[in-house]
Amino acid sequence: MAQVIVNGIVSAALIAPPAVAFSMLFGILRFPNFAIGGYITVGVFAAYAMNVPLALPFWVAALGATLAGAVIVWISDQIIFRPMRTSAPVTLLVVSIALTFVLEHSVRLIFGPDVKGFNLPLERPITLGQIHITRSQIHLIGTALFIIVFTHLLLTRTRTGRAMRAMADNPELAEVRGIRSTLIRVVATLYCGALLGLSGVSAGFDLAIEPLLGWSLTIPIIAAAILGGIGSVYGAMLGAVLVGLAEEFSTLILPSSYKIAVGFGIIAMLLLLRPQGLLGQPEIKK
Amino acid sequence: MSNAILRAEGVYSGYGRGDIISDVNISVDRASITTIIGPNGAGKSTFIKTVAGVVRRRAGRILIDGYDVSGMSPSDVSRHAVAYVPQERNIFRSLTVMENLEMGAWIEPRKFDSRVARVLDLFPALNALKVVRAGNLSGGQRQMVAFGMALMVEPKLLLLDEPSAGLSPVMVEQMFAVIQQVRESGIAIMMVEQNAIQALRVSDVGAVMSAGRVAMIGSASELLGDREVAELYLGTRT
Amino acid sequence: MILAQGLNLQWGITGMVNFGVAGFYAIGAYTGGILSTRVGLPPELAIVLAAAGAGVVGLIVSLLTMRLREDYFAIVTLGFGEIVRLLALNEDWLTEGPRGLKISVRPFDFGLTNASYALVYLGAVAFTILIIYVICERIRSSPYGRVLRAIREDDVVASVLGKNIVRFRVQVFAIGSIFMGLAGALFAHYVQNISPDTFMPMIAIFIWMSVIVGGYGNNRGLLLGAGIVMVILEGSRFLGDFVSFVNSQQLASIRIILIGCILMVVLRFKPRGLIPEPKFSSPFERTPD
Amino acid sequence: MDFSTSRRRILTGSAIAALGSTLSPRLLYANDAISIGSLTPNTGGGAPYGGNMAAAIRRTVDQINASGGVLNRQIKLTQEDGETNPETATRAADKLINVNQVIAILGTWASSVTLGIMPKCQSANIIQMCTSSSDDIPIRDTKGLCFNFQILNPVWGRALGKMAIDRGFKQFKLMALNNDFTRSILTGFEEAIGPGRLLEKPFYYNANQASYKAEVSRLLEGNPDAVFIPAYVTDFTSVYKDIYRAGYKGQVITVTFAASEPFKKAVGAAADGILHGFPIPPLDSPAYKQYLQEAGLQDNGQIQHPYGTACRDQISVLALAIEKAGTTEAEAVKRAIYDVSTGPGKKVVYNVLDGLKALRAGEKINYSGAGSAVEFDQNRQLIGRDIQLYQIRNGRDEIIATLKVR
Repeated sequence: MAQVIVNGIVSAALIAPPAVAFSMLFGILRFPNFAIGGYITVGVFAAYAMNVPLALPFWVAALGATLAGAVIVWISDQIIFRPMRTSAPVTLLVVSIALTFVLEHSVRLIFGPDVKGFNLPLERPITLGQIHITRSQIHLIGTALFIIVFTHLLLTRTRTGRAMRAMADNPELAEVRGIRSTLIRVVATLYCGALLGLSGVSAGFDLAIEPLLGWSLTIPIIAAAILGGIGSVYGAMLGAVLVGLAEEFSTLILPSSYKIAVGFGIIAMLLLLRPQGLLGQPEIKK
Repeated sequence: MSNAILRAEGVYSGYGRGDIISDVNISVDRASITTIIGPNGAGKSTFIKTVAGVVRRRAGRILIDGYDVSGMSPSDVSRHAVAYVPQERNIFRSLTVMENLEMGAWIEPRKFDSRVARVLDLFPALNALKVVRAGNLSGGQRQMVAFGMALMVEPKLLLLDEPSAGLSPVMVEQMFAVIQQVRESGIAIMMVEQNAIQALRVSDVGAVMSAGRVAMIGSASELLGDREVAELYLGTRT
Repeated sequence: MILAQGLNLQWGITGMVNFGVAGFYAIGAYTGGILSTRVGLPPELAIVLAAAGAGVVGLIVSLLTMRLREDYFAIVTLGFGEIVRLLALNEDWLTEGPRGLKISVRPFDFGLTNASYALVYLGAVAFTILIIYVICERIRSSPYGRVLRAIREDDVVASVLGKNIVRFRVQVFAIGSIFMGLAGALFAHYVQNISPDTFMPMIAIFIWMSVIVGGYGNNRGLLLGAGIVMVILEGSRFLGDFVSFVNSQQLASIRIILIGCILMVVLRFKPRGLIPEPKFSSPFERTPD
Repeated sequence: MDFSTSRRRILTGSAIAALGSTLSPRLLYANDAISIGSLTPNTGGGAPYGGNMAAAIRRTVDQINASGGVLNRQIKLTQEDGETNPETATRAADKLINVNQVIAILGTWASSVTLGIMPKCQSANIIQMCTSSSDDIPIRDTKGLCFNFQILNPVWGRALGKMAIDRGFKQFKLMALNNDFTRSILTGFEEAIGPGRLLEKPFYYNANQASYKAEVSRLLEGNPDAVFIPAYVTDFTSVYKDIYRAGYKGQVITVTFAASEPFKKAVGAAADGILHGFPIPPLDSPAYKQYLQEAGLQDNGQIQHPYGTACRDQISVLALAIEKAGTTEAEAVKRAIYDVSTGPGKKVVYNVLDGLKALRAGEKINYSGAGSAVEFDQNRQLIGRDIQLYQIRNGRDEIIATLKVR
């Protein structure tokens, strides 16, 4: 039982940072960007390319993935989403799914479909009573916590961060007060891209590196973000923990082949019962 | 230059098909209060939004302090010392009161400290609420935040869309008192108001809009005294 | 194609975004297949019942989700489609799980040879499409249809008009679901072998492409859109016949990249589709109110 | 999409065919050439194999054409991607049959695809050659047109189960990827070990999950001696990482394609100790050595291109059978397939060119392939393949035992 909780938390560490990024992107770009899966895939393969074929140290590769993520999110926003910003959110949603196809299959075209791994040995766990956890899983959790706290500080302690929140909260008013949306957009896409690139590294580390990796993470990530309430950093973290635990615990009740449905189930229930999420603010009714 | 802070010349604008306002000509003097009244759908709010740059102007010119701002984005218009307070969604609900005020001084962050002191002077109630999320405030407190944030711009022209909407009668009194105080400090105000009589009482100039055009413009006292206006728009009988 | 019509009715006309197309399609296919093969009903009857079944499920889903914002609605319906697929995959006793349900009976079978059977089937399907096309056009141009489009344009306007939005939406969603179920049942009896893999969310994307490319709220544009999408999907297969310097695996990736790019370009530059719906201002432009 | 399946075939298909014939001179002599199609899993679950399957077919066709073709006619090969998805595959098969007018479709891999296109092939009298192992294949193939170059799953699973018991494991837990293929291997394994050795009912998991930890925890509960996990390489990689990280010290058993080279590269030294088994190509057969050469591979003692080799055999046997039959008519080719591949007392050939030469010289031949000896039973299934059990040691597969299936 204790092990199930640990597993849930490790899964949560994997999906929390991208959930934060999804949530922020949703706030600033104002549509659910399904391309997060594609961005994560780009991140993990950037890291792989540097770590294995180029034989660079793992931390350099992780840094490179972070950069690659930032650049790809920024570029795709510049050439695709920004020119379309007046379109309906649903149109953008469809476009983001198309973009996922393009990104994942471009990666596949370059690297081939085989599974890959980083140049890091697999570890045996540290055993504490009934619980097994590996050193690197602890690092994974640590990194996720660091990212959450860092993002929170960024959003509350810096001027640009506060402006990002203002824009996510009320874009028209932000514009009226002189906040230039273009600039905030650039900062937000770069930062979220960096988070997604880094998430790719964690995912490639925990799972198997292959082009469809990002797609398999998309639903839990979105579930966590919606669960936590769009725009809330700690909400996304809490959402990730709950989604992680729900998926792990579900296998005690349901056949494990239904696990994928759990994420969707959470999203549906929540949207129906409490659309603003657990820590989100309710929307103003006109 | 003239004494006008705002001059609108032959302005047309609207959403989608068709114009909502057409050929609007209004000029607002420095440190004056202008109130626009008129029936629902007359285009009052649209006109204010057009001045703020929120709604795109289709024809005509809008001059702020002699500069042509027509066609500029809202964030560029705001750089000409114009502060617009929408009727709804006029605060950042998830930000604290202080953060809201900070957004008001976004363009000139270095003047934040001096301005914030003046705004808190004007709305002493906000002192105790500095770190409270604006979304958790009462209606009257929110209106103070919205107003305060606009003043943080240190505007030459303040555009108010229904500032008294949803406030209790006591609060409405206070709001108009504050508006007069603001005018004393040299800021011109143009507002749209349903509370026409009260608004006109504090105003210098009144304009009546109807069907997208300015039907009548004159001194506020003139409008208050006009029988036709009173019957049609003020809901009073003389 | 029928799917696209159903979707067009739902989205194009009322602005509801259903990403669960694959789910309704699967319900239709499995219901039809199970009724005709397992229960032994005449296949024609099974197809009708399958359509009705999908309609009922559509009714329930829409009643539950009607109040959601459109992008949330899209996510929920996407989830619905996945859950249907998982049910088909895991409930072996009903659907034979991953090995797929084989359908031994054929509708409209009068002891014909294979080639002419295909033609008869094609004829039957074409006839169905014609009927559905007529129904859709009717709905679109009826006062009812105008209300639906008013709903799409603006929730507030419609409610001011005093129409019962929720009821209309639910009805339309159910009708659309019926069409999707019908499509599924017809498909199942045509290929005679259905498995859960057939109903990946990918389908929704292709159907979406048809609707979007053709121009939404527009039944004629839809025919064109479906045609174009099919040409792209199938035509890109022929690429390999002409381009020999890439292996077939790379080609497969290139195909999907191409499809994604085309979709993005169309949405970017022709957001209202190739044949825009006549006499309506673009609802894609958000009024800055 | 339903309608499109049929209508597209007629409308789009013919439109593009018309377009194609004006653009491509190759289609102009289509009447003269023998048209053959391949439908390999270039994307989707079979993606790790599809590439070299398609390439093997292409290479062999090129060899045949370079040496003058079959029946003095060139072979026109059209290659499609089945995407390991029956729906796409059905549409692609439609195109192959109606537009390219193929006489045979080779290279289907997933059972769902082979079975999915079967109704179409049956009604058009098209020969199918596959490496699929669902026991439904011979049952649904009522016209006797589908030749299977893989042994059936339960046979394979039983063999592995038997080998596991031989190695002395007492308690097992079983988990499979939720897919017809891996599930029926699991069923065979379960039969072989019997209920007494099973700690818990076997269960299934889905691919493309964000985490497999819950499944792994459940699998390892009770600390069984050995766990058996038939899976594909992508999900097995994720699953195995979690097994290792959960500190499991028992024996992990799987199927060889899950523990393939990419897997070993991805998990590194941690892969040591895994047992895996597979129906193997005859490693010492000349045909297998020739295949390695053709594909430009080094003989490293490991199994390479398990399905690519079978695809070489498919196209070779088909070409030989056409030559033997003297026609492309399905009934005659079907009989000739037995003639050139099965039965004793004939000249054994290891590649298609030698075979064609021998046939033209009037000899009786028996093709022995790179993937198997290619001997069919009356259900068009392979009579047998060797199954080999390996253990990964120092990142390499070492042979532990070999079992002849018969």
